[in-house]
Order: sequence, then structure tokens, then C-alpha cells
Amino acid sequence: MDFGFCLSPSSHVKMDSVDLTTFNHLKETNPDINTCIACGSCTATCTAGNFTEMSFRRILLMLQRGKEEEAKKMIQRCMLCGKCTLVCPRGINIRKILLDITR
Amino acid sequence: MKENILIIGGGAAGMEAATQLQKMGLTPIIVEKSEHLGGHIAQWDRLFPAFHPAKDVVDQMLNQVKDVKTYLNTEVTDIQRNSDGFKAILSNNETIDAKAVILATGFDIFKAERKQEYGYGIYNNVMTSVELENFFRTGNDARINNPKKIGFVHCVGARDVKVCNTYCSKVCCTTALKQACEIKEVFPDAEVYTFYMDLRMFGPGYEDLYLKTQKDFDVKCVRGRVCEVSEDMDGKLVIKAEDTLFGKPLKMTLDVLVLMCSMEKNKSIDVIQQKLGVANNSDGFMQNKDMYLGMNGTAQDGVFVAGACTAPKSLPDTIGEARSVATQVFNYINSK
Amino acid sequence: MIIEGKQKIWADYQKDIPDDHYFYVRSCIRQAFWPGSEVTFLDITRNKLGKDFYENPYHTTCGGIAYHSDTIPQETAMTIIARQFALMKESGYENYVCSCITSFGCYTETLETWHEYPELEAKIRQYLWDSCKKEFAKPKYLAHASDIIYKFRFEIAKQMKFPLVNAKTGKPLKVVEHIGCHYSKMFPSKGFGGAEYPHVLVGMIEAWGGEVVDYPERRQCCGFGFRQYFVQANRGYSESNTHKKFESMEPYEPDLIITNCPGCPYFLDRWQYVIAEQTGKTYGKNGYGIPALTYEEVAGLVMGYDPWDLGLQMHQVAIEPLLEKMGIPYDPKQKYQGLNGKDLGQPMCPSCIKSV
Amino acid sequence: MNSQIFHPFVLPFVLGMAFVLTYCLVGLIRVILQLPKDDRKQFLRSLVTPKTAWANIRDLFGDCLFHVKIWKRNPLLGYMHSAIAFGWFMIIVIGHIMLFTLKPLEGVEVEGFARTFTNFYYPIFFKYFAEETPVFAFLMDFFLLMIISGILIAVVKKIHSKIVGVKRVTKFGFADNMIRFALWTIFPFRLIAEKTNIMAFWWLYSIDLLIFMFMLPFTRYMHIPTEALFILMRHAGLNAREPRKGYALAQLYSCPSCGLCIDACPMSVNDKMSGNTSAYFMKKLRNKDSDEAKRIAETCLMCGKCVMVCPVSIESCDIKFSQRAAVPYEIHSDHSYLDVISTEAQRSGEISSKDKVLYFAGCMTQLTPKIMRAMKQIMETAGEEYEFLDKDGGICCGRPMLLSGKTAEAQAMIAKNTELIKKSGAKKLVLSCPICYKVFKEEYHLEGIEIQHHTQYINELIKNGKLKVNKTDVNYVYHDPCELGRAFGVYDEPREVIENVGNLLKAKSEKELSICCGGSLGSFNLTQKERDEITSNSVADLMFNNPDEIVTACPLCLKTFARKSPVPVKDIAELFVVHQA
Repeated sequence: MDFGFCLSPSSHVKMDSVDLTTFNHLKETNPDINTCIACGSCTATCTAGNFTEMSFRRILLMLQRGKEEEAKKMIQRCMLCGKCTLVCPRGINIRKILLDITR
Repeated sequence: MKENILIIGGGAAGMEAATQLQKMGLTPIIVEKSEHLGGHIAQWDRLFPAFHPAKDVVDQMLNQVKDVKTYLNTEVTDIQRNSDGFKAILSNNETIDAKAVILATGFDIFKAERKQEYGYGIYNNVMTSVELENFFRTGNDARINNPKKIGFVHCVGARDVKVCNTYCSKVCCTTALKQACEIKEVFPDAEVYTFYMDLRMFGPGYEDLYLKTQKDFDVKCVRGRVCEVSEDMDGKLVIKAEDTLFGKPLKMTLDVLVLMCSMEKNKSIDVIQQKLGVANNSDGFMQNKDMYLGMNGTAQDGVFVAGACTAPKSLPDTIGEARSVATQVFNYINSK
Repeated sequence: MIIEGKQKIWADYQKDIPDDHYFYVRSCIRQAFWPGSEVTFLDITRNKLGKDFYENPYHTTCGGIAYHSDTIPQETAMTIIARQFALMKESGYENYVCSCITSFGCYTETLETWHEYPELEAKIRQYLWDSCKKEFAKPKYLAHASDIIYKFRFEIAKQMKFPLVNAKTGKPLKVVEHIGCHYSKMFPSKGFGGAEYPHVLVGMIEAWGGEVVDYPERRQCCGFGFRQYFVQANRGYSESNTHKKFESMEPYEPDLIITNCPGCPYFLDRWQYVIAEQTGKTYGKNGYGIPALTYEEVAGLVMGYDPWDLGLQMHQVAIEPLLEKMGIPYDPKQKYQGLNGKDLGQPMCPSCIKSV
Repeated sequence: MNSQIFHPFVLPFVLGMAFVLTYCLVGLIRVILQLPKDDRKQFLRSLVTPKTAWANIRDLFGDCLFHVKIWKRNPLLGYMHSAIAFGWFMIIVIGHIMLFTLKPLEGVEVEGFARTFTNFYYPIFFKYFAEETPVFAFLMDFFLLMIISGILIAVVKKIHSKIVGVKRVTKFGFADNMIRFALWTIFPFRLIAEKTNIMAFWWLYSIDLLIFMFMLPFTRYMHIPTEALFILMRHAGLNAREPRKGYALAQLYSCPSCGLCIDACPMSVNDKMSGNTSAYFMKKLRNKDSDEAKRIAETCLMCGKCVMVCPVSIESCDIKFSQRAAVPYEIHSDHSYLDVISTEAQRSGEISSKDKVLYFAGCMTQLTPKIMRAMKQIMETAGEEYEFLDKDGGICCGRPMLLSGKTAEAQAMIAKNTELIKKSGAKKLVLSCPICYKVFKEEYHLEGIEIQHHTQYINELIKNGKLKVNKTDVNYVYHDPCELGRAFGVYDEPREVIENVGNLLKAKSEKELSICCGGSLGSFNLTQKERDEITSNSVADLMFNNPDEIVTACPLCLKTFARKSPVPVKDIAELFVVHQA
């Protein structure tokens, strides 16, 4: 029967069922990843971010919140220009991490 | 020159002030309501940021005050100002004449049950930071049974108008991360989450502690306040919060939830404080003269304050204030 | 779960309820949804407990639905409420008891607002005079009807014929309690037990022999949410909220849901049917749903009222399995016969959830 | 003297020789077959083209035998290599000449088939089989001693490499060490055998040769036969396309692991990082250690200095590129969002003069606004009509994407930038970033538009009097950015600009030997700490003559040096701001 509406998907991040394989793998090769303080410098300076919603900070979070597909979609915007790496106050090798995610 | 100085409270502030006053040739007298000296810090296992055993510090302080006249299990029941200074009546009916009074009454821990949504005292596995510290000290807590997921909630009873505490409790962030490391040391396979509002940790070595939690212990910091806690069929805790950096609500199951309870003013001194004419500030702590040069003074001549009775303070803050109050009292006595 | 912890909170959140002489106002939608409930309430309180309940035929809606749907301003809603209070005053009562949670919320909110802003109260007094030439007095006590049942729950228990116990196994029934959001979430001190661990329904369940189920999504709204339901495009949100609650309570296998709000039993009941149609899932045993009843209906059941007199046939979720569990006799043939013996007409048979 | 033309001790040598020749022949065919069709055609054609043929001959002698490039670097090292290679070559040649002029020993018939067959080993064991004429005997002994002198230097070098001006040498495994030992002993054995004629030494000599030749294909000495092929291919103008195929394979085997690139590499600031140098990259790739090869390829700064110093002229950066390009990616870029972008000028329709200068700051310059500000001032002072292409942030030039090996994915950016530049109608494009400069020069098709780095542009403006500057006595040192200097030889223009405003001091390493600042986008793996070490070393090199300020011409170098420099670091554009007349 068509009621004209249906169950809407939950907006909750269900941490119990988040698959962290990609993030954990990334963390092994890039231990610095954990020192991110979510300052957003990478996003602010991002060349692609000037035209799109690209944000490395969010990509990192997406990977930790089970939104891997969204992260992979966002990462396609990256131009690998390296500004993010240069501005990161924690010295995270962001460009390398971005490259690793796409592999 | 043997002048009595009454110190109410035998915690870190009281003990350190007594030590210094004694060295200055004055006669400090400590009145402590509990059965031991050392206050809250004596119940603590290790201190941030470098995991130094609290016992070391407390023992040193105890050793320094071993010759100081000390009343344990004793409260000041009445105090009067007279021409000579103060006359205090103790709960054991003794009377003390003192030239000056130092209020070093410290703080109380926020009663976690007041934040009903966290279910402290209702859900088995919700505990306070003090209880967790006790676990580190004794190794005993029935609630901690090889947990796989542990959560820490910051700002419980702090920065929260709903419980009338608008101030930041200063030490909880650092304590939470210290305890997060420690729980990872005990249970290396456990996942530890902290739910913070702002990570307010500043001081020498604090950032190193933060980096340690991130790099060595993989403590996951989520920015957002836990809004409700429930229990599922297995007695595990289901918590909800918003990951504000991600912009989405988040739900997860935890084995143990630790509430980082704030410091509140120690209210057991209210009557004596009133008799001395020392007011409270807007945070409910004692009002000192001013927060810069007059931090140890009060509006009342001869009444001094030191430590966490005026605001939430760390141990180094408290010791610093205790030393400065001794100088203030010494100058006060000399100027008489 | 540490029950002592909850008891401590329950003890902290108590309120005074007068013993007798109440001015009773009905709910707009409950009369339509569950016509047996208010009748039963009045019958129990008047005839079984011997209390004085007065109804004034001139009372109207409290304006709550319009207010919460943003179609009237607060001052209009307050003036309507002031008129109800005026009716109470004219009738010579000062204990105001409302049947509706939305109304209870509106009354509480209005009284608290007037308390904080007396000039607003004066303004409303003027509005009421201008519009109706009436003067009101604020009630001495404001209670929700469930507060009255809560207050007399042990008296009801004394007259109980069918406790909330499985008649075959002797085990207590597992009962989910669900309070209306506006009962105590806005003003925790105005509800028995406060907002986090409300006791008003829990007290009834415990007094009548049932076992309370505390499940993770207990605090969630039923999903009504006014605008979420009224706008068809938003109904998915309303349904999803209910769905979330059922998914959360399902593992506890509850026998019954007891509610104290007009909307909650309606949505907890009807959405079970919709969810079953859309997803094929039912939350009771053997293809049945979980009955979601009002507290009056439950009180009536335990006191031995005929289920069809209570209007339980108005529920989408079949009530029969619960009646059988409790050992309450019923005549299936009479289910769809009105009090006057006329056929009420039978609902269309749902394709998924069992209706008989 | 012996009276036979055959002795069993020649068998090991013959066996070894047969093996090595077969191996090389098969390898040669394989490499040529691996070449893409067009490349193969190009290669074969080059062999008969007079110009390339001449270059081939010149380099075959110059590089393979005389090691001209090593001589230039360090005469002793050059002598060591030539002594062994040329000496060995000469005793084989003289041996063959003697074969035709010898006076056979009594009773020895060396005719017909026997003569042909003995060609293989006869000159090698000459003294055993034949009497020498005095002149040849002297030449043979001379060259033999020359080889031995070379070996002696090699032995000393092994113990103390600084004697030949080498700080770090390649670390070898068991096989490489063993074949080296075999090589060192071949000639002493021959000498002893010739002088004493003790049979055991003839055997040792022959077996030593067998060992050497048998191990040759599996060790770095494979470079001896391969280098010839590589020289031919290089002159044919081929490009490495896959890391282990065709031209790249020829290069891999041509690398002698001499380690000259190790000292040259900016990463050789410590032992651990010196493992990332080209010598090891080639070795790992040769040994099919693909994980390590991949890691090194992605760690490399791509500064090109190893290519500059390589005595064999191996294009290791190109091979690293092909290695990077060979990594498979699961997710591919989607830059379709670039489609809608236009510049402010284009939106407002202000496309005016054809003579205007188009300035493209680039991503890195966006992070160094002082360069942008200086450039603006320069263009305004010079009265140039200009348009700022990426004033509100532009599109990356594509070079960083290319550096990751994603050639195809860089095209979207290149195409969009090309479109924007062409639409602007400008005839000159000025760039501040050498990274951009490289890709604009190499990958963009901007016919009719002159591409200049701002060093060239500023120098031009000063020369034609549009900019006036004051000369002061500030002592400057200039750092050559890799992608401007080594890549395009832009050495003089920046120096001329500096000489206009102050004194130009020399750095310890300059121009083509300039050391990468350490910030290069070429590297993906280096950590900040590792980069800092490289930077410190590079700064120390620049500080050699105690300059007052360091000047560079790359925003990335500027940012990188600023982290570690004890003196102010400026971009060349800023000099104008300071010294404007």
C-alpha cells in the first residue's frame, strides 16, 4: 500500500557497526593522522575546496564514522596540490594520506 | 615571635601553607574535618601530566607538617573576631586564639546524580572520575570488568546552567585524558572515547599528554556532549551524542561510562564563612579580594584564602597559592 | 539497573494532588481516538473511588494543537486557557484536571509564563474580559488525569480483578511505559518522577503487578510531533521515530505499552500497522503487534471492565492475545457491536499485522 | 713452453664466455621486443642515422672505455675506472692482434677451424700458448699492470672512499661483494700465471673468469655489456614507459651502482635516508623488490640531481615516474566541477588588450602572499597591463598530480587552465612557481604565448629599463630551484637580477649541483622531520660564504628555507620591493 511517505533513514552514526578497516590501515602507515586537531586549515586552504565541498578534515572524520563511500567521493575532487600539507600545524603528511586512501 | 594562625582545611593548600608559615616562625594550626590530612589529593592515584604518584607528593607534604599542631575529625563550630584577632571554638570544645585565619577548605565533587540523564546511581556501569581513580589506586571496582569500550564525558556539572555551574572546572580535561591513558594501560585492547566540549588543557607537559593519548593510546576524542544514557538488555550503556565536528548525531554502546565531575565549592564551611563575613563569587566559590594581587586576601582583615575554595584549581595552582598566602599572612602579622 | 537510584529520584519529584473535588476537562482528540478512556476514567473515579469530578459543557479546546502547529500565537492560546480557568471559577472549583497531555503542557507553560511575567497575565486577563466578559482565577492545583490515577493506584489495586500478570504462568507482564513529552519534559518538576525517569505510569504498572521495561529509546517521543504528522510529506519522520522505539523495545518482548497522552497510543498503535504494511515486520508474537493502551484502559482492564466497553476494539493492534494472557473473558462476537448492539462496521483487514 | 693449443683449464673460461654471450643476446632481443612498436622503429632507425650513429660511437668510447664523465668528477676515480675497463679492453684487443701476428710455438698448428675456435680463449691465455714479440709483450704487461693499479685504487677506495672524493658508497649484498672479489683477483692470478707458469694459477685465472662471467648477469657488473645498448637507446631519444620493461630495463641493468648519486642526493643527510637514493632504487627494481622500489620512487624529491651527476646518464627520475604511474588506484579523480569555472575578467567581459601580461601565481604562491604582492607592485611599477589569473584562488597547474604518476588525471586541470589562459587573450604568461613553470613548459600547448618565470620577467624588465633598482652592498646567495635550474637551465637571469641590487656570493653547490630545499612536492613519503634535516643541510650549503640573505625564486623553497634559515630568506621578486629606485 502506498501511504505517500515511508521510513526515513536514521541520521545517527551507529558507532557500534562502523567498519574502521580503512582508517586503521591508514593509521598504521600514517601514525600522525591521530594528531589532527580538526583546526580546518587544510580545508580552508584547499585549492579544490575553493570550488567544491572538499575537506580533508571531514574525510578523516568520514572514515572514522563509517561514511567511507562519501569520503571516497569527496576525495575525487582533490588536485594533490599539497597546500594542505604545507599549512597543517601538526605536520601531517596529508597529501600522502589522500593518495593512500585512493589506492 | 609565636603567633597562632588558624588554617581551616588540611588538604594540599592547608598543609603547604602550614609548612611555609612554620618556616617563617609562626604557629600554624590545622583543623581538618576528616580523619586524615591530604584532602582529595590523598585519594588520588597518579597526577597529570606525567603520571607522578600522588602518594609521593602527599607523603612529602605530610612529612613537612608532622610538627604542625593538627586537629583531625574536627570542625570549627564558631568563630568570633576580637581585639586580638580571632577566637575559634572547635567541635571538640577546644578554643583556639589566632591572629589570622586561612580558609583552605577546598572543593566538593559535583554530585553526578544531579545530571539525571547520565543515569549515575541508576545504571550500573556509570561511574565518576573519582571512582575510576579509586580503581586505579586499589584495582577494585565491580563495574570495571575487562571493558571493551569506555567513554568519558567531560564537563559534568561544569559549564552547565542546568545545574547552575557556569564555570569551567579547569582540571577535568587533563584528568580525563590522563585516566584514558591509564585505562588503556590496564586494558590495552579497549577502545576509549572521550566526549569533550573544548579540550581545555594548557600547562607544561599537557600537550605532550594529549599527543600521547592520540599517538600511543589511540584515545578517540569526540567533540560533543553526551545527551542521554540508557541501558540495554545486557546491561551495557547506550549513549547518544552529537559529533559536532562531523555534524551528525552519534549512538554507541559502551561498557563503562566515566563522568568527569566538576569541582564545586565546599559548602560545609558556609556557616563559618558567613560568620567571618567572606562572600561568595558568582560561581559560588569564595570571593577573594581580587584575582591578581589580592588573590589570597578577602574583604575581611585577617581572613585569607588559598587553594580551590576560590575557584577550581590544579595541584600546582593550589601549592602556589598556599605559598603565597603564607607570605601574605607573614606580612600581615608583621605589620600589626 | 539500580532501582534504589530511581526511587531516590522519584521521591524527589513528587507533587501535591488534592484528595477530591476536581474540575475535569476532556481532550479533543482522545474523545475521537479512544472514546472509552475518559468515560472509564470518570466511572472509576466517581463510582469506584467516590470522587467528585465536575465537567462544564462550555469548555472548549485548549488551543494546544493550533499553538504547536504555529497557527495561533501564544497570547491567543493563553486567552483560550484563561477562559477554561474562568469556567472552573464559575463552577466553583479550584483543582483543574485535564485529560490531555498537550493541554497539561499548555496549562503548565501558561501558568509558569504568567508566574515569570505577571504583566502578561494582566494582559491576558484584559483580553479575556474584552472577548468574553469573563474573569478567571488560576487553579490552586493543576493535575493531569493520569496523576489522579497515579494517586489512587493502590486503591485501584485493591479493587483489581485481573492484575498485570500472565494468568497461565503467573509471571508479571512486561509493560513498556510511555509518557507524553509535554507531561514533564518541559517542566520536570510538574510530573511525578521528573523527566528522565517519570514515575506516573511506572507507579501504576508496579501497583497493578506488571514489570516495567526500561529500554534504550524509552525517552524518545512517540513521533507525533504535530508538524511531523500533520504534513503528509513529513509523516515518514513521525513513523521513523516510532519505528526506532519499537526496534529498541523489541528484544524485551513487551506484552503491553501503557501511555498517558492522546497522541502516543494512537501513533504507537497505528504506526505498527503502517510499519507492518511497509516492511512486513510486526513486533508482537505470532504476527501480532504490541497493544498500546491508555492508562484508563489498563485501569479498566485490571478492574474487570468489559474490553469492548472500554473501546479496545478501536485499537488497530489486536487486543485479544493480551486479554488471553491476563485471563480476561471476552466475547469475540461483540467486538464490533456498539453499546446499543448496532454493528460498528469492521476495519479493512490489514495484509500483514493480525487484527483478530 | 707448451706445445699444445688446448688445455682443459680453458674450459671454465669458455663455458663462462658462452653463458654470458648467450644471456646478453637473449636479453638484448627481449629488451628490443619489449619496446613499444613506435619506439622500436625509432631505435632501429637511429642506428643508421649518421648523426646518432656518430654520437653512439663517441659515447661508446668516451663513456664505456674512457669514463670521461668520471674523470671530470674526480681524476683518480676516473683513472680507476679507465684503468680496469680500458686496460682490460686493450689486452683483449692486443691479444687478438697478436693472434694474427704471432709466431706459433714449435709444433703448434693454428690454422683453419682451430684458429677460429681458439679465438675465444687464445688471447686470454696467450702466454700459455704462444710466444710474444717484445713490443706486444711490453704492451700486454703494461696494460695488465695498469689494470692492477686500478684494482689497487679500488681496494683502497673500498677501505677509504674519501680518497676518490666519495663520502658515501653503495652498500652491497653477498653476490655483489663476491663478484667484486672475483674481479679483483682475475688479473693478479693472470700475472702470477704468466710469470710463474704454475698450472694451478692458470686454473685459478680461468675459474675466476668463469665465476665473474657467470655472476655477471645477476650483479651490477651487468652494466658492462648493457651500457652499450643503453647508449644506443638513449641517443635514439626513447622514454621510459614502464618501470621494468624495454628502455627502463636497459637502464636498470646499465646502472653500475657506483653510488655517485648517493652523495649527490639531498636525502643523503643520514644513513637511513641515503637508502632512498637512485642507486638503491635501481638495485631494488632490478632485484624485483617492488615494494621497496615503489616506496623509494614515492619518497624521491624528484630534484633531478642524480640524473645530473650520473656517469652513465641514467634517467632515474623518469623510471621513478613510470614506477609511480604503475601503481593501480581504486579511486580516480573527478574534476568535472572545473567545467563551469571562469575568471573574473572573463565573467565581466573585460578581455581587452592583446599585449597584456597574464600572471598565474599558482597554489604555492597563494601561500606566500608577499610574492604575489611584490609581483603586483613590479607589474604596476613597470606600467605593464596585466591580469591576475588566479586572484581568487586558481586551479592547480597539474604538476603535483603528474608527480603522483596520474598523468591522465592531470589533464583535466591542464585543459581547464589552458582554456582560461587562451580565453584571456594574453601573449605572455608569467609564473612565480617553478613547479608550475615546468608543467606549463612541458605539458601545456600554449602556442603563441610566451611563458616566463618571474626571474626571467623581472630581469627583462630591468634590462629594458622598465624597472629601476639601486645597487647596495647586501651579500646575497642564490638558491637554484630544481625545477627552474636543473630542469630548464635558468641560471643566469636570477643572478643578473641579484647583481643589479647587491653582491652575489657563491653557494657551496650551485646551479646544476644545487641542493633541493627539502620541501619538494615530488616526495610523498618524507616526514616533516626528514624534510627538516634536508633543509638544514641545504641551508648550510647556501650559508657557505656567510651571505646576509638567501634569495630563491620558488615559493615552496622560500617557505621551506624560512623554517631553518639563520638569515632572512627572500623571493627574487621581493628584492625589487626592497631596492626599488
